[in-house]
Amino acid sequence: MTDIILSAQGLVRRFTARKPLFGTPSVVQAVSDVTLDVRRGETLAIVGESGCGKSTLARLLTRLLAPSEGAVVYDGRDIASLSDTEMRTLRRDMQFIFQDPFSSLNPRMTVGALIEEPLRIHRMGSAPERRAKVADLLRKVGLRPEHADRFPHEFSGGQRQRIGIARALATGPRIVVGDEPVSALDVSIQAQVVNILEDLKEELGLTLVIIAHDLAVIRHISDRVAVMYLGEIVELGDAAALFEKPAHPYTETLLSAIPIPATGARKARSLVDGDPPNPISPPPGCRFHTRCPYAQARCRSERPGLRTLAPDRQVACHFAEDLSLAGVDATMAARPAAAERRFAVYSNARANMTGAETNKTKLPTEE
Amino acid sequence: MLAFLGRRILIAIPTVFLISVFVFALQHLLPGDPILVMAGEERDPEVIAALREKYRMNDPVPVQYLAWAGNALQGDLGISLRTQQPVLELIAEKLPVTIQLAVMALTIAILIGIPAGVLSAYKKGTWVDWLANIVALSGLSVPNFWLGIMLILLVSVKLGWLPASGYMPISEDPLQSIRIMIMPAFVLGTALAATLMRHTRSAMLSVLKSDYIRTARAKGLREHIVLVKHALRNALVPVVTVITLLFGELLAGAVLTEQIFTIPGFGKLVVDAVFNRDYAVVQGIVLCTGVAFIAMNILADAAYRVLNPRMSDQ
Amino acid sequence: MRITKTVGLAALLALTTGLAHAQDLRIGLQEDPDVLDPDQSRTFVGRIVYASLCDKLVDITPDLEIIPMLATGWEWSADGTELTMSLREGVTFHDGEPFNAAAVAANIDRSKNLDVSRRKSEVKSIESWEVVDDYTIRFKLSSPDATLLAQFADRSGMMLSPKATAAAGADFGLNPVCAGPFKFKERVQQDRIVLEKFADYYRADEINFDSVTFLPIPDTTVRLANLRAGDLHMLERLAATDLSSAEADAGLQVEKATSLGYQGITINIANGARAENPLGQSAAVRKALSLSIDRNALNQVVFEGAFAPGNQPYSPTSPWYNKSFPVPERDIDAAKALLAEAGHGDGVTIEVQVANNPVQTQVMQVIQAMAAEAGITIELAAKEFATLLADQSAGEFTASQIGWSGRVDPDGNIHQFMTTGGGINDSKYSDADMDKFLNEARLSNDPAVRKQSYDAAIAKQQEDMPIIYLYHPVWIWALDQKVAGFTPYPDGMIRLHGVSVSE
Amino acid sequence: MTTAIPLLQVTDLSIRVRGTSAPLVDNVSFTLNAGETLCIVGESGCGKSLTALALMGLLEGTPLQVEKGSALFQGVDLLSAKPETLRGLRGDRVAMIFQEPMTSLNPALRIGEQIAEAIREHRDMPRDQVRARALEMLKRVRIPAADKRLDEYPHQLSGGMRQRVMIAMALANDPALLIADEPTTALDVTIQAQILELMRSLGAETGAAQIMITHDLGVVAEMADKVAVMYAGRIVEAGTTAQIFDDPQHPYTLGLMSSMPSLAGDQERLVTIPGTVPSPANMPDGCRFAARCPFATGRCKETPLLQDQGAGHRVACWHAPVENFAANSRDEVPA
Amino acid sequence: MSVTATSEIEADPLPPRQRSRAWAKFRRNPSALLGGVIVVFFLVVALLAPLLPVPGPAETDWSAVRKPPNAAHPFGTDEIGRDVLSRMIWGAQASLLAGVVSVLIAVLLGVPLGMVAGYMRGWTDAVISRFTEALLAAPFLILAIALAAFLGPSLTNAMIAIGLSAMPIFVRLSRAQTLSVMTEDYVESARAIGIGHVGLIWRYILPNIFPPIIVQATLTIATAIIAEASLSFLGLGQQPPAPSWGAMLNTAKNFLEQAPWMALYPGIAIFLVVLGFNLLGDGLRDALDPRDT
Repeated sequence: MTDIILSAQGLVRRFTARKPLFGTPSVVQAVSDVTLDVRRGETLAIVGESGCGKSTLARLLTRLLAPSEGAVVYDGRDIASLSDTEMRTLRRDMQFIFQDPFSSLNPRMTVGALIEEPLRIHRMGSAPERRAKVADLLRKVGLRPEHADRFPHEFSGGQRQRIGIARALATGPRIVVGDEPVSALDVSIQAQVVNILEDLKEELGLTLVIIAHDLAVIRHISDRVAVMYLGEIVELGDAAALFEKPAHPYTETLLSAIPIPATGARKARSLVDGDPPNPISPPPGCRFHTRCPYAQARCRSERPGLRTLAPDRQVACHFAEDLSLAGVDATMAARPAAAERRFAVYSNARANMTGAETNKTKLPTEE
Repeated sequence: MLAFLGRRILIAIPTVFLISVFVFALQHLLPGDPILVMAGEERDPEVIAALREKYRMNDPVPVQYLAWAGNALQGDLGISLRTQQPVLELIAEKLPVTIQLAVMALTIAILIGIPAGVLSAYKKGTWVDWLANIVALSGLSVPNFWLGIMLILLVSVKLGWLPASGYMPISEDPLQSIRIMIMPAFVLGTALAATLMRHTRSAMLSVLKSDYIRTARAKGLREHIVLVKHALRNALVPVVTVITLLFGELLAGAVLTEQIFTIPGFGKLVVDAVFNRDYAVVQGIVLCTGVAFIAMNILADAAYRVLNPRMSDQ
Repeated sequence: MRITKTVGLAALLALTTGLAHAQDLRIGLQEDPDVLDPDQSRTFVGRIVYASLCDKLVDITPDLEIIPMLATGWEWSADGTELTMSLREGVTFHDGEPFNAAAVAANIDRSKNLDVSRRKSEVKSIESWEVVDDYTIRFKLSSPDATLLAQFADRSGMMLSPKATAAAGADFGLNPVCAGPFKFKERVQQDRIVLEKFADYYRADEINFDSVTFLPIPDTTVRLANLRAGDLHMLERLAATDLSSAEADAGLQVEKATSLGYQGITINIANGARAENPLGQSAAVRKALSLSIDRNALNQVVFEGAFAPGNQPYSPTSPWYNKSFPVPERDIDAAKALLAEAGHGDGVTIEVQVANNPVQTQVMQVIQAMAAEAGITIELAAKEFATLLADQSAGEFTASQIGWSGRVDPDGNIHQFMTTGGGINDSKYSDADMDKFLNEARLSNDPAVRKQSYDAAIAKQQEDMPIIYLYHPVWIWALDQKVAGFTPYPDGMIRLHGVSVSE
Repeated sequence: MTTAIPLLQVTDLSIRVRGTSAPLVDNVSFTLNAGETLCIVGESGCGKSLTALALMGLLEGTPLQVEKGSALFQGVDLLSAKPETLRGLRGDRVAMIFQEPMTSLNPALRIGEQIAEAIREHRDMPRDQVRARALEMLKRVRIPAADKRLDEYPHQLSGGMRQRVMIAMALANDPALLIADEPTTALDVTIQAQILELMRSLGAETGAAQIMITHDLGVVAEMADKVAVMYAGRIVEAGTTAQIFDDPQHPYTLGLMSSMPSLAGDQERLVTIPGTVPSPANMPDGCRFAARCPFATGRCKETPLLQDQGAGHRVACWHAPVENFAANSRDEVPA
Repeated sequence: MSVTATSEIEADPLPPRQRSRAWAKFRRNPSALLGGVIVVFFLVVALLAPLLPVPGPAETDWSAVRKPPNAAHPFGTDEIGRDVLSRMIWGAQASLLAGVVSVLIAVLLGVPLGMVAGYMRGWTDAVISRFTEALLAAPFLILAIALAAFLGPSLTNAMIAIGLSAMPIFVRLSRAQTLSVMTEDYVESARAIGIGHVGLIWRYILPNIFPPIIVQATLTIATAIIAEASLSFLGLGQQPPAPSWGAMLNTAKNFLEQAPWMALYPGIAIFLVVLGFNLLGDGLRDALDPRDT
């Protein structure tokens, strides 16, 4: 469990936002000084609001972007130091799933060619073997081998995302980084994809790094959670513990803002006012202090580093020990017993349906 | 904005340099010897030698280029081989002519193209749209030199309504000047009108699809306000860019138009200069049009920024 | 203050130009003249402008007789090496400078010695000159030169103000100052050249216009349309194909004169490696080509019969025409026989370069079709004129369709083309007899003696045929019916003395 | 409640693409009383936005057309009224805000002008009063430094601020009905909470009835008095918020809720709905959910009507409540 | 291999096969079809020219010079007695060839340059972009005239001149398209699976920038045909006696009054074929436009 598969060390990534004719260009530090270990076999979620740098971090971890500073160590090697060829070879082990199922598949390639491509690039297997593997992958993600000669536009969003997953898994990677893999999907489709991801992870012994902003999804699939704010990790810890008892005020803010789909649940409220500050000129001291309800003088001047609060819990707040922050109350979402029974009926029926599915052809869609 | 202009101008410098090298090289690669033509029918060897000396034709081409470029930087573009007039003077003389033609053509194009484009977009899929499109495509498809000679044949020769050719400075007799220029301007303007109409139409179509148009309608605004204040205003941003960029097309079109209507402008000057191998004139003109083209490009970008509040404070 | 002044000035200007406009003669030219310096210019249209701008020492009659102009009389020494001219008194240049022997001397000096003078070859024979008195000048020649007087009837004889040439040097053309009926007012390149009446002109009474405007309009159709629309009073070089319609137009009159020049095919006989082909090597093949051409049909098809078919450097109506060699009828059989005789019985293929203007290419296309029937395949290489000329002078051609604008003196149409080392002998044709005939013709001022020499030369030319002559253009002027007093000249010039427009 | 004349009564609204067979919105009916908030919930493509646009008369100029139905609002049928009448109502009595705050404001016009023109169009007011009203509205939606913002362009504002501007614009003429189409979907969760809070309080302040369109059941639970669940163009279940959340009847509603992971994190696997939403071109006959429904039988080839299951809780399913059906049908289905 | 993962979700039914949407859209567009028909008609005429029952294009008849349309010569005869119809038919070859070949030149040179510029960025891009800008700054026709004069008047050289002058459009377009494709997620996803440069360019960028280039090429053929006609009109294109429409107009303008048919028919032919290509290009643009489906 403490086996580290991938490790980020002091990662910094800067972007030039605007380059005037004279003078210094303004720079956005999208990721600033992130240090993070990914453990073999776990699902690590990185969560935060838009613009917090989580997608940049995901790309840094897989060297789709080169870091401005810091290192990403995979299997003891800094991947930034690898040559292009070595890096390409490494991509067999390290794969990426994209957010938008509509734009992340080359519209001019058939589904079969798309899924086969990683195998072909890495010269894995003969052509017939690869075709068999494609068929197998398609079945694994709930599609049919006959789908291989179709083009992506013939599929729905959820199906496309499954194609993206099949493609990412083709080379048998050890670690998969997903950038918002389910956020573009409707709830019912999202659930299907989440299940596939979890099943495949288990079956193939994958390590998953999932970027997301939907806290419920994160709670559901992740073992550990890293919370990001303005390019920094502000809290990192075991998912259940972190949701139950956040240690950083920003985590609390996030959790409190989620509307709960149940009657009588607490009204969603935002503990903070206004928008996050401009990342070009982040505030001094603690970056959250401008919006933090608990901010004190020290927060405005002194920047809190990420420190270990408890085993498996790191936090970047001066007052983490002093604050008693509210987490998610599990009872809030409780349903009446009658409703629970009905859900159980649905669940059962659904399970039966699946069991019968292999023999059952499509139901009333004759036309 | 200043920084933006500064950067654009800095970037333009190598382009201008490239243009001048390009033109110079091309000129000197052209077959045919202007000196032979200039020497007259007798082609006296002594005269030929003297002319070569005078126009520095015996120097290596790079030396000629440096000499030319050095003078050009000081505002001296040399003299015409054919008439010995200073090139700069020639250009100054021809420029107002072509500008008048261009402005009139552009005016015609704008007056036809933009309303037609708006109407066609608004009535998308109806016969109005269809008709406007067919007319616009016809405008694009008719070779303007052919249109020119057909118009001369019809309007000037058969009907005698308008002069077939010539030029009258607008300062001398404005009415006659416009009378003379209206037919060439129309010929030149048709293709531009078509281009403008198509751009306006597609800009309007994409603007009309945008969310803020729906917002405007949701506010209960009257349709003409939605169309003009909300849609056209935004659609004009790319259209204005297109207008400035049409400048190049305008110049190219002026070449043939001026040829047909014998208008003593830029285009005619350059064609005659190419045929006569009047190096200095060709160089001077292409350099000037090149610079003007780049200036128009910069202007287009600037206009885009001015018209588009999103860009203006960047 | 300044503004009102400027406005006033502008109004005045507008007023005066408005007045001038009323008696302005507008002439349509086929092209824009080059530099307006008689010592430097080379275009035909330039000479048309000079006819109103610069008077010459002598002029010609429509019958090509040389008559006094600025020179009132002349006399040859017995050996033909001295020419003494007496000059008109009381003539002034446009800048007020007097015209006299010293001015003539300065002009001849400029024609001979200005480094970029195009007139050098024309006055080459003048070795020195002597100002005898204010109104007499004597030229000493290196050898007798029968052509000299005719040169004085053209640009070499045009008198420029010595003060202006001294001041402007080679830039004289930007503001020419002469002694003609009109003085230079302004020029807008490719648009117009405006001359205004010179009040002190010595024949001012013959001039009926306050100004004359030359408008270059290259397109013949447009030129004619402008004339019809009343925007022009006259135009030069009406297209032959427009002749019938212009003649039929009651509002127009048409004048014609057969030109001094010709169009032909110059053949590379010995100008470098490209001469190595049947056409260059065999006079029989050249004759076959000439015989395959139906010159009358060519004239009919391309020029509606308006031009003059020809086979010599002089038109059949010229006194210098050798009547022993009439324009040949087309004879395909004879042409084929000649080809067979030359060992090309199964035909030859030749390349002919032609200037890429519509009329010349049309001429060559007709010839191409005609020659094909005699077994001569012509491949056309259309080139821009500048390229054509460069290639021709460099010997980069097999045959070249090119013409000559013609000279008053017969020498000018043949000597430089046919003599060994002749200035524009691009055929590099060389024949001792030909050289002898043509050089001898220069020595005598007796037309009968010269005629003998030219007859002999033409007989030789018909034998060797380095140039195949095709036709002689006819100058066609179209004028508004209101224009009176215009006389056509074979040199194609427009002389405005005595011309008037009735309102 | 039942005695009062409803503010809006929609009956049998059907919308289809001109010239095609299956309606994209099929026989949608609901009522809305003054001051109430109705949430229409469903996944993408279920017709919820179309319903809203149809009520606003904003389908004109699109290939879509209202096939039948009526929508009585304060005595006017929104679906058959003359365009000019509708235009007078829009932005005045009925206002709408949209999903994309980034693109729903005209980029070339200042914020103040965009609010002001909505006021000018419907109110005869002097210029300075209009401006004052615009400023007041900006303050009411709690935009900081409102007087400065008035002269700014939309691109100078953040997404959350723009959505506030949209709300200010919509409420400028005190509408009786506010339609909000996914107003917070494009926003971050903390901003979403702010906007929802704002809409709740403004709704209470102004008394405007609201129709909120959303796909997020959390938002529904937070905002709604009444809920309509739409699937493939039809309302499959409707009722009060409590009825929907505490007594969900339709298999689709059940599936939707099962698909949502819980913040409490107590589920092993998500129970999903199989398959995908049918495309408009291939709308199945009968119950449109049948192909994905674990309870589907042959009877589902007939279209189930929306039937009252008591207390106004309406469900369109032959087998509701499903526990009875499941118990009864166990024998029917051969193992 | 275990099937636990797949057991839970059933395989989706095959989605209904969607035939190429582009073709379907194209077929529904009457003006695009009209454009196609016009273009095909002229192509067929040009290709079948040797087989058609007309006199040779260079066959002269001295007795029928500039005769108006009649039974023997439906379009009349030209200035040296050749059949105008026949020359129109053979001229179609020259015009279409000029249009297609010059655009081919422009595409073959411009697209790789633009792709390299967009792909490599940095100074390569700067050099190519400056070069393109310089080319663009010299107006199309002036550049073409200069090039045609430089290369000597002939159809081949006119095609080269037009091709070179039209090249910058394709450099710009393919550069812009490459840049925009490069920002697409699928390119990043290709990098994520470890694709090399060649594979990325060949399988991802090229196929995806192709539709707009096809559209632009079709529209540029229209422009190129006019450009060829313009150059021929100035005497810099097709050389006699071979016919091209522009060259025919060049001659015809001298006979406007006596023989207007000489100008009329080639002018109409140019108009029609250019209109055809424009309609076709517009149709393709609409059909290939991914924005509205």
